[in-house]
Amino acid sequence: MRSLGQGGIGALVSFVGQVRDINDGSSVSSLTLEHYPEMTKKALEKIEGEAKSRWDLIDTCIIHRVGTLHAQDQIVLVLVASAHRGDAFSACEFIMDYLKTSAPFWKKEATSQGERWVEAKLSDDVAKERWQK
Amino acid sequence: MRSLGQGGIGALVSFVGQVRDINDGSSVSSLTLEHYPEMTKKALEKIEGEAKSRWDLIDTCIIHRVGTLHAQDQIVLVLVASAHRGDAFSACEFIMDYLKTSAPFWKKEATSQGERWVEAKLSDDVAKERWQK
Amino acid sequence: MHIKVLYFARIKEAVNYSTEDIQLPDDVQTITALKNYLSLRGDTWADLFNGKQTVRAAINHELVDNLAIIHAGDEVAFFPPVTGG
Amino acid sequence: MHIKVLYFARIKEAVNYSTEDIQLPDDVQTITALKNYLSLRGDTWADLFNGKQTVRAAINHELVDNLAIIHAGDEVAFFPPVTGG
Repeated sequence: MRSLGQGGIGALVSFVGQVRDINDGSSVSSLTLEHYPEMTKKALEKIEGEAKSRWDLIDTCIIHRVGTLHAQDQIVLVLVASAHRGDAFSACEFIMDYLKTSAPFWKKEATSQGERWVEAKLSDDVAKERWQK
Repeated sequence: MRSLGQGGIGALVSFVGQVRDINDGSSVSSLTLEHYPEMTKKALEKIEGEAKSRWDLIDTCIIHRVGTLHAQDQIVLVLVASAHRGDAFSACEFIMDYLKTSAPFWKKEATSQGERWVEAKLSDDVAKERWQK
Repeated sequence: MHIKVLYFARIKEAVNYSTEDIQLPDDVQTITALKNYLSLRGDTWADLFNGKQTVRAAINHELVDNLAIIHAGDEVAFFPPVTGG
Repeated sequence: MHIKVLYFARIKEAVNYSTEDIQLPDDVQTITALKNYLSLRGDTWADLFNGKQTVRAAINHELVDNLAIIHAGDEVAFFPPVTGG
Protein backbone atom coordinates (compact mmCIF):
# COMPACT_ATOMS: atom_id res chain seq x y z
CA MET A 1 0.00 0.00 0.00
CA ARG A 2 1.92 2.90 -1.40
CA SER A 3 0.18 5.61 0.58
CA LEU A 4 0.05 4.12 4.07
CA GLY A 5 1.82 7.16 5.39
CA GLN A 6 -0.68 9.53 3.81
CA GLY A 7 -2.23 11.97 6.27
CA GLY A 8 -5.74 11.83 4.84
CA ILE A 9 -6.27 8.22 5.90
CA GLY A 10 -8.75 8.04 8.77
CA ALA A 11 -9.83 4.41 8.42
CA LEU A 12 -8.00 1.18 7.60
CA VAL A 13 -10.08 -1.97 7.31
CA SER A 14 -8.40 -5.31 6.77
CA PHE A 15 -9.68 -8.80 6.13
CA VAL A 16 -7.53 -11.87 6.68
CA GLY A 17 -8.84 -15.27 5.60
CA GLN A 18 -7.30 -18.27 7.36
CA VAL A 19 -7.34 -22.01 6.72
CA ARG A 20 -9.73 -23.55 9.24
CA ASP A 21 -8.84 -26.94 10.69
CA ILE A 22 -12.34 -28.25 10.04
CA ASN A 23 -14.68 -27.88 7.04
CA ASP A 24 -18.02 -29.57 6.32
CA GLY A 25 -17.46 -31.84 9.32
CA SER A 26 -14.03 -33.20 8.29
CA SER A 27 -10.72 -32.21 9.80
CA VAL A 28 -8.50 -30.51 7.24
CA SER A 29 -4.76 -31.13 7.34
CA SER A 30 -3.82 -29.07 4.30
CA LEU A 31 -5.28 -27.04 1.48
CA THR A 32 -3.89 -26.59 -2.01
CA LEU A 33 -4.83 -23.52 -3.98
CA GLU A 34 -4.72 -23.66 -7.77
CA HIS A 35 -5.22 -20.55 -9.88
CA TYR A 36 -5.15 -19.22 -13.44
CA PRO A 37 -2.24 -16.77 -13.23
CA GLU A 38 -2.87 -14.61 -16.33
CA MET A 39 -6.51 -14.20 -15.34
CA THR A 40 -5.95 -13.75 -11.58
CA LYS A 41 -4.06 -10.51 -11.98
CA LYS A 42 -6.69 -9.09 -14.33
CA ALA A 43 -9.59 -10.24 -12.11
CA LEU A 44 -8.13 -8.72 -8.94
CA GLU A 45 -7.36 -5.43 -10.69
CA LYS A 46 -10.90 -5.31 -12.01
CA ILE A 47 -12.35 -5.89 -8.52
CA GLU A 48 -10.14 -3.17 -7.00
CA GLY A 49 -11.04 -0.77 -9.80
CA GLU A 50 -14.75 -1.41 -9.29
CA ALA A 51 -14.38 -0.79 -5.52
CA LYS A 52 -12.54 2.48 -6.17
CA SER A 53 -15.27 3.63 -8.54
CA ARG A 54 -18.01 2.92 -5.98
CA TRP A 55 -16.43 4.35 -2.82
CA ASP A 56 -14.11 7.16 -1.89
CA LEU A 57 -10.90 5.19 -1.25
CA ILE A 58 -7.29 6.24 -0.82
CA ASP A 59 -5.82 2.84 -1.62
CA THR A 60 -6.50 -0.88 -1.68
CA CYS A 61 -4.29 -3.94 -1.51
CA ILE A 62 -5.08 -7.60 -2.18
CA ILE A 63 -2.68 -10.46 -1.44
CA HIS A 64 -3.80 -14.02 -2.22
CA ARG A 65 -1.62 -17.04 -1.63
CA VAL A 66 -1.49 -20.12 -3.87
CA GLY A 67 0.03 -23.58 -3.45
CA THR A 68 -0.18 -25.72 -0.33
CA LEU A 69 -1.24 -24.20 2.99
CA HIS A 70 -1.95 -25.67 6.41
CA ALA A 71 -4.49 -25.03 9.18
CA GLN A 72 -4.22 -21.46 10.52
CA ASP A 73 -2.17 -20.30 7.55
CA GLN A 74 -3.34 -17.04 6.05
CA ILE A 75 -4.92 -17.38 2.59
CA VAL A 76 -5.87 -13.85 1.68
CA LEU A 77 -5.38 -10.27 2.86
CA VAL A 78 -7.54 -7.37 1.73
CA LEU A 79 -6.60 -3.93 3.00
CA VAL A 80 -8.60 -0.77 2.32
CA ALA A 81 -7.63 2.76 3.32
CA SER A 82 -10.07 5.64 3.25
CA ALA A 83 -10.80 8.96 4.92
CA HIS A 84 -13.92 7.55 6.61
CA ARG A 85 -14.85 4.16 7.97
CA GLY A 86 -18.10 3.59 6.06
CA ASP A 87 -16.30 3.57 2.70
CA ALA A 88 -13.51 1.33 4.00
CA PHE A 89 -15.85 -1.27 5.52
CA SER A 90 -18.12 -1.46 2.48
CA ALA A 91 -15.24 -1.65 -0.01
CA CYS A 92 -13.41 -4.35 1.95
CA GLU A 93 -16.52 -6.53 2.18
CA PHE A 94 -17.33 -5.87 -1.50
CA ILE A 95 -13.82 -6.91 -2.56
CA MET A 96 -14.05 -10.15 -0.58
CA ASP A 97 -17.52 -10.97 -1.95
CA TYR A 98 -16.32 -10.43 -5.53
CA LEU A 99 -13.04 -12.22 -4.97
CA LYS A 100 -14.96 -15.26 -3.65
CA THR A 101 -17.09 -15.44 -6.79
CA SER A 102 -15.04 -13.94 -9.63
CA ALA A 103 -11.32 -14.55 -9.05
CA PRO A 104 -9.96 -17.80 -10.54
CA PHE A 105 -8.83 -19.71 -7.44
CA TRP A 106 -9.78 -23.29 -6.54
CA LYS A 107 -9.21 -25.03 -3.22
CA LYS A 108 -8.50 -28.72 -2.77
CA GLU A 109 -8.58 -30.01 0.80
CA ALA A 110 -6.62 -32.91 2.23
CA THR A 111 -8.85 -34.40 4.93
CA SER A 112 -8.86 -37.58 6.99
CA GLN A 113 -11.19 -38.96 4.28
CA GLY A 114 -8.75 -38.13 1.47
CA GLU A 115 -8.54 -35.25 -0.98
CA ARG A 116 -11.55 -33.31 -2.24
CA TRP A 117 -12.22 -30.15 -4.20
CA VAL A 118 -14.02 -27.53 -2.13
CA GLU A 119 -17.51 -26.82 -3.47
CA ALA A 120 -18.56 -23.28 -4.24
CA LYS A 121 -21.09 -21.98 -1.72
CA LEU A 122 -24.46 -20.57 -2.67
CA SER A 123 -24.04 -18.12 0.23
CA ASP A 124 -21.12 -16.53 -1.63
CA ASP A 125 -23.31 -15.89 -4.67
CA VAL A 126 -25.96 -14.40 -2.41
CA ALA A 127 -23.34 -12.18 -0.73
CA LYS A 128 -22.22 -10.91 -4.13
CA GLU A 129 -25.75 -10.19 -5.30
CA ARG A 130 -26.27 -7.69 -2.48
CA TRP A 131 -23.96 -5.28 -4.32
CA GLN A 132 -25.95 -5.46 -7.55
CA LYS A 133 -29.08 -3.81 -6.11
CA MET B 1 -6.76 -11.82 21.45
CA ARG B 2 -6.49 -14.97 23.49
CA SER B 3 -7.55 -17.41 20.78
CA LEU B 4 -5.68 -16.12 17.76
CA GLY B 5 -4.07 -19.51 17.33
CA GLN B 6 -7.41 -21.28 17.38
CA GLY B 7 -8.02 -23.49 14.35
CA GLY B 8 -11.67 -22.60 13.91
CA ILE B 9 -10.91 -19.03 12.90
CA GLY B 10 -11.57 -18.50 9.19
CA ALA B 11 -11.98 -14.73 9.14
CA LEU B 12 -10.21 -11.87 10.90
CA VAL B 13 -11.53 -8.36 10.30
CA SER B 14 -9.73 -5.38 11.76
CA PHE B 15 -10.46 -1.68 11.86
CA VAL B 16 -7.79 0.89 12.60
CA GLY B 17 -8.78 4.52 13.08
CA GLN B 18 -6.05 7.10 12.43
CA VAL B 19 -5.68 10.80 13.16
CA ARG B 20 -6.19 12.65 9.86
CA ASP B 21 -4.08 15.72 9.21
CA ILE B 22 -7.13 17.70 8.12
CA ASN B 23 -10.66 17.91 9.56
CA ASP B 24 -13.53 20.23 8.63
CA GLY B 25 -11.18 22.22 6.44
CA SER B 26 -8.49 22.95 9.04
CA SER B 27 -5.10 21.29 9.31
CA VAL B 28 -4.79 19.32 12.53
CA SER B 29 -1.44 19.21 14.31
CA SER B 30 -2.52 17.16 17.32
CA LEU B 31 -5.54 15.60 18.95
CA THR B 32 -6.14 15.09 22.67
CA LEU B 33 -8.50 12.34 23.76
CA GLU B 34 -10.22 12.66 27.11
CA HIS B 35 -12.29 9.82 28.55
CA TYR B 36 -14.23 8.66 31.63
CA PRO B 37 -12.12 5.74 32.75
CA GLU B 38 -14.56 3.89 35.01
CA MET B 39 -17.26 4.12 32.36
CA THR B 40 -15.02 3.39 29.35
CA LYS B 41 -14.24 -0.15 30.46
CA LYS B 42 -17.89 -0.92 31.15
CA ALA B 43 -19.06 0.65 27.87
CA LEU B 44 -16.54 -1.28 25.74
CA GLU B 45 -17.37 -4.57 27.48
CA LYS B 46 -21.06 -3.94 26.88
CA ILE B 47 -20.47 -3.27 23.17
CA GLU B 48 -18.36 -6.44 22.80
CA GLY B 49 -20.96 -8.48 24.67
CA GLU B 50 -23.73 -7.18 22.43
CA ALA B 51 -21.70 -8.05 19.31
CA LYS B 52 -21.06 -11.57 20.61
CA SER B 53 -24.77 -12.07 21.27
CA ARG B 54 -25.71 -10.97 17.74
CA TRP B 55 -23.09 -12.84 15.70
CA ASP B 56 -21.18 -16.09 15.89
CA LEU B 57 -17.77 -14.79 16.99
CA ILE B 58 -14.69 -16.52 18.34
CA ASP B 59 -13.18 -13.44 19.92
CA THR B 60 -13.10 -9.64 19.83
CA CYS B 61 -10.55 -7.09 20.93
CA ILE B 62 -10.85 -3.30 21.29
CA ILE B 63 -7.91 -1.00 21.97
CA HIS B 64 -8.56 2.75 22.27
CA ARG B 65 -5.85 5.27 22.98
CA VAL B 66 -6.24 8.39 25.14
CA GLY B 67 -4.09 11.46 25.68
CA THR B 68 -2.34 13.44 22.98
CA LEU B 69 -1.91 11.96 19.50
CA HIS B 70 -0.54 13.37 16.25
CA ALA B 71 -1.48 13.10 12.57
CA GLN B 72 -1.26 9.50 11.34
CA ASP B 73 -1.20 8.10 14.89
CA GLN B 74 -3.55 5.21 15.45
CA ILE B 75 -6.52 6.01 17.70
CA VAL B 76 -8.45 2.78 17.86
CA LEU B 77 -8.12 -0.89 16.90
CA VAL B 78 -11.07 -3.26 16.67
CA LEU B 79 -10.30 -6.89 15.86
CA VAL B 80 -12.94 -9.56 15.31
CA ALA B 81 -12.29 -13.27 14.75
CA SER B 82 -14.95 -15.62 13.47
CA ALA B 83 -15.38 -18.81 11.48
CA HIS B 84 -16.94 -16.93 8.55
CA ARG B 85 -16.43 -13.49 7.09
CA GLY B 86 -20.02 -12.23 7.19
CA ASP B 87 -20.13 -12.37 10.99
CA ALA B 88 -16.70 -10.79 11.35
CA PHE B 89 -17.45 -7.86 9.00
CA SER B 90 -20.83 -7.09 10.55
CA ALA B 91 -19.56 -7.33 14.13
CA CYS B 92 -16.53 -5.11 13.47
CA GLU B 93 -18.65 -2.40 11.85
CA PHE B 94 -21.27 -2.70 14.61
CA ILE B 95 -18.61 -2.30 17.31
CA MET B 96 -17.23 0.83 15.63
CA ASP B 97 -20.70 2.35 15.18
CA TYR B 98 -21.53 1.78 18.85
CA LEU B 99 -18.13 2.90 20.05
CA LYS B 100 -18.53 6.17 18.12
CA THR B 101 -21.87 6.93 19.83
CA SER B 102 -21.76 5.19 23.23
CA ALA B 103 -18.20 5.05 24.57
CA PRO B 104 -17.17 8.07 26.68
CA PHE B 105 -14.32 9.56 24.64
CA TRP B 106 -14.00 13.19 23.55
CA LYS B 107 -11.57 14.63 21.02
CA LYS B 108 -10.04 18.08 21.18
CA GLU B 109 -8.11 19.19 18.09
CA ALA B 110 -5.19 21.58 17.94
CA THR B 111 -5.47 23.34 14.56
CA SER B 112 -3.87 26.33 12.91
CA GLN B 113 -6.92 28.28 14.20
CA GLY B 114 -6.39 27.14 17.80
CA GLU B 115 -7.94 24.40 19.91
CA ARG B 116 -11.48 23.13 19.42
CA TRP B 117 -13.63 20.26 20.66
CA VAL B 118 -14.66 17.94 17.84
CA GLU B 119 -18.41 17.99 17.26
CA ALA B 120 -20.36 14.74 17.26
CA LYS B 121 -21.52 13.81 13.77
CA LEU B 122 -25.13 13.09 12.87
CA SER B 123 -23.82 10.47 10.44
CA ASP B 124 -22.55 8.45 13.42
CA ASP B 125 -26.01 8.38 14.97
CA VAL B 126 -27.45 7.31 11.62
CA ALA B 127 -24.83 4.56 11.35
CA LYS B 128 -25.77 3.26 14.80
CA GLU B 129 -29.48 3.31 14.04
CA ARG B 130 -29.01 0.81 11.21
CA TRP B 131 -28.42 -1.90 13.81
CA GLN B 132 -31.66 -1.19 15.66
CA LYS B 133 -33.94 -2.27 12.80
CA MET C 1 -29.76 13.02 49.29
CA HIS C 2 -26.05 13.11 48.69
CA ILE C 3 -24.58 12.36 45.23
CA LYS C 4 -21.32 12.78 43.32
CA VAL C 5 -21.36 14.68 40.02
CA LEU C 6 -18.68 14.52 37.32
CA TYR C 7 -18.19 16.80 34.30
CA PHE C 8 -16.25 16.02 31.13
CA ALA C 9 -14.80 17.73 28.05
CA ARG C 10 -16.43 20.99 26.97
CA ILE C 11 -18.69 20.95 30.05
CA LYS C 12 -15.81 20.43 32.47
CA GLU C 13 -14.01 23.41 30.89
CA ALA C 14 -17.12 25.60 31.15
CA VAL C 15 -17.81 24.88 34.82
CA ASN C 16 -14.07 24.85 35.48
CA TYR C 17 -13.90 21.73 37.61
CA SER C 18 -14.39 18.02 37.08
CA THR C 19 -16.14 16.68 40.15
CA GLU C 20 -18.21 17.79 43.12
CA ASP C 21 -20.35 16.34 45.92
CA ILE C 22 -23.88 17.72 46.03
CA GLN C 23 -26.59 17.50 48.69
CA LEU C 24 -29.79 17.47 46.62
CA PRO C 25 -33.15 18.84 47.77
CA ASP C 26 -35.80 16.12 48.17
CA ASP C 27 -37.64 17.09 44.98
CA VAL C 28 -34.62 16.59 42.70
CA GLN C 29 -34.92 12.93 41.76
CA THR C 30 -34.33 12.68 38.00
CA ILE C 31 -31.69 13.79 35.49
CA THR C 32 -34.07 16.45 34.19
CA ALA C 33 -34.64 17.76 37.71
CA LEU C 34 -30.90 17.79 38.39
CA LYS C 35 -30.25 19.71 35.15
CA ASN C 36 -32.88 22.27 36.12
CA TYR C 37 -31.41 22.52 39.61
CA LEU C 38 -27.88 23.10 38.25
CA SER C 39 -29.09 25.67 35.68
CA LEU C 40 -30.13 27.95 38.59
CA ARG C 41 -26.49 28.42 39.59
CA GLY C 42 -25.89 31.28 37.12
CA ASP C 43 -25.38 32.10 33.46
CA THR C 44 -22.70 29.51 32.74
CA TRP C 45 -24.81 26.78 34.29
CA ALA C 46 -28.01 27.97 32.68
CA ASP C 47 -26.32 27.95 29.25
CA LEU C 48 -25.21 24.36 29.77
CA PHE C 49 -28.27 22.87 31.38
CA ASN C 50 -31.32 24.77 30.16
CA GLY C 51 -31.83 22.24 27.36
CA LYS C 52 -30.43 24.24 24.44
CA GLN C 53 -27.20 22.22 24.36
CA THR C 54 -27.15 18.46 24.07
CA VAL C 55 -25.82 17.19 27.40
CA ARG C 56 -25.60 13.43 27.87
CA ALA C 57 -25.84 11.84 31.30
CA ALA C 58 -24.62 8.65 32.90
CA ILE C 59 -25.56 7.22 36.28
CA ASN C 60 -23.01 4.86 37.80
CA HIS C 61 -21.20 4.55 34.42
CA GLU C 62 -24.28 3.67 32.37
CA LEU C 63 -25.72 6.06 29.77
CA VAL C 64 -29.20 7.14 30.84
CA ASP C 65 -31.94 9.41 29.50
CA ASN C 66 -33.43 12.48 31.15
CA LEU C 67 -36.13 10.48 32.92
CA ALA C 68 -33.69 8.27 34.80
CA ILE C 69 -34.09 8.24 38.59
CA ILE C 70 -31.17 9.30 40.80
CA HIS C 71 -30.55 7.46 44.06
CA ALA C 72 -28.52 8.47 47.13
CA GLY C 73 -24.83 7.72 46.63
CA ASP C 74 -25.05 7.64 42.81
CA GLU C 75 -22.24 8.88 40.60
CA VAL C 76 -23.86 11.13 37.99
CA ALA C 77 -21.81 12.31 34.98
CA PHE C 78 -22.60 15.04 32.47
CA PHE C 79 -20.82 15.28 29.12
CA PRO C 80 -21.26 16.33 25.47
CA PRO C 81 -22.08 13.76 22.77
CA VAL C 82 -19.09 11.42 22.54
CA THR C 83 -16.53 11.72 19.73
CA GLY C 84 -14.14 8.78 20.13
CA GLY C 85 -13.12 6.12 17.65
CA MET D 1 -10.51 -21.33 -36.63
CA HIS D 2 -7.71 -22.13 -34.31
CA ILE D 3 -8.00 -21.54 -30.52
CA LYS D 4 -6.25 -22.48 -27.31
CA VAL D 5 -8.26 -24.17 -24.54
CA LEU D 6 -7.26 -24.38 -20.87
CA TYR D 7 -8.77 -26.57 -18.14
CA PHE D 8 -8.52 -26.00 -14.37
CA ALA D 9 -9.11 -27.79 -11.08
CA ARG D 10 -11.65 -30.62 -11.12
CA ILE D 11 -12.04 -30.32 -14.90
CA LYS D 12 -8.32 -30.49 -15.54
CA GLU D 13 -8.12 -33.65 -13.46
CA ALA D 14 -11.05 -35.22 -15.32
CA VAL D 15 -9.72 -34.57 -18.83
CA ASN D 16 -6.21 -35.27 -17.56
CA TYR D 17 -4.42 -32.36 -19.16
CA SER D 18 -4.40 -28.61 -18.76
CA THR D 19 -4.13 -27.13 -22.24
CA GLU D 20 -4.66 -27.96 -25.88
CA ASP D 21 -4.84 -26.29 -29.27
CA ILE D 22 -8.04 -26.96 -31.17
CA GLN D 23 -8.99 -26.40 -34.81
CA LEU D 24 -12.73 -25.62 -34.57
CA PRO D 25 -15.30 -26.41 -37.30
CA ASP D 26 -16.83 -23.27 -38.80
CA ASP D 27 -20.16 -23.69 -36.98
CA VAL D 28 -18.60 -23.66 -33.50
CA GLN D 29 -18.61 -19.96 -32.62
CA THR D 30 -19.89 -19.63 -29.04
CA ILE D 31 -19.08 -21.09 -25.62
CA THR D 32 -22.25 -23.20 -25.78
CA ALA D 33 -21.26 -24.56 -29.19
CA LEU D 34 -17.75 -25.33 -27.96
CA LYS D 35 -19.14 -27.17 -24.92
CA ASN D 36 -21.39 -29.23 -27.19
CA TYR D 37 -18.48 -29.93 -29.51
CA LEU D 38 -16.26 -31.11 -26.63
CA SER D 39 -19.02 -33.26 -25.13
CA LEU D 40 -18.92 -35.45 -28.29
CA ARG D 41 -15.43 -36.65 -27.40
CA GLY D 42 -16.67 -39.44 -25.11
CA ASP D 43 -18.19 -40.16 -21.69
CA THR D 44 -15.76 -38.09 -19.61
CA TRP D 45 -16.29 -35.08 -21.87
CA ALA D 46 -20.03 -35.57 -22.09
CA ASP D 47 -20.27 -35.70 -18.27
CA LEU D 48 -18.39 -32.43 -18.01
CA PHE D 49 -19.91 -30.45 -20.85
CA ASN D 50 -23.51 -31.69 -21.36
CA GLY D 51 -24.79 -28.98 -19.02
CA LYS D 52 -25.43 -31.06 -15.89
CA GLN D 53 -22.34 -29.67 -14.16
CA THR D 54 -21.71 -25.98 -13.69
CA VAL D 55 -18.71 -25.16 -15.89
CA ARG D 56 -17.60 -21.54 -16.01
CA ALA D 57 -15.80 -20.11 -19.02
CA ALA D 58 -13.38 -17.28 -19.64
CA ILE D 59 -12.24 -15.83 -22.97
CA ASN D 60 -8.87 -14.09 -22.92
CA HIS D 61 -8.93 -13.97 -19.09
CA GLU D 62 -12.39 -12.43 -18.75
CA LEU D 63 -15.34 -14.36 -17.31
CA VAL D 64 -18.00 -14.83 -20.02
CA ASP D 65 -21.41 -16.45 -20.29
CA ASN D 66 -22.45 -19.27 -22.63
CA LEU D 67 -23.52 -16.89 -25.40
CA ALA D 68 -20.10 -15.28 -25.72
CA ILE D 69 -18.57 -15.36 -29.21
CA ILE D 70 -15.21 -17.05 -29.76
CA HIS D 71 -12.72 -15.55 -32.20
CA ALA D 72 -9.69 -17.06 -33.91
CA GLY D 73 -6.65 -17.01 -31.62
CA ASP D 74 -8.69 -16.69 -28.42
CA GLU D 75 -7.62 -18.34 -25.18
CA VAL D 76 -10.70 -20.11 -23.82
CA ALA D 77 -10.66 -21.51 -20.27
CA PHE D 78 -13.08 -23.91 -18.60
CA PHE D 79 -13.24 -24.31 -14.84
CA PRO D 80 -15.60 -25.06 -11.94
CA PRO D 81 -17.13 -22.25 -9.85
CA VAL D 82 -14.26 -20.52 -8.05
CA THR D 83 -13.53 -21.17 -4.37
CA GLY D 84 -10.74 -18.79 -3.39
CA GLY D 85 -10.56 -16.24 -0.60
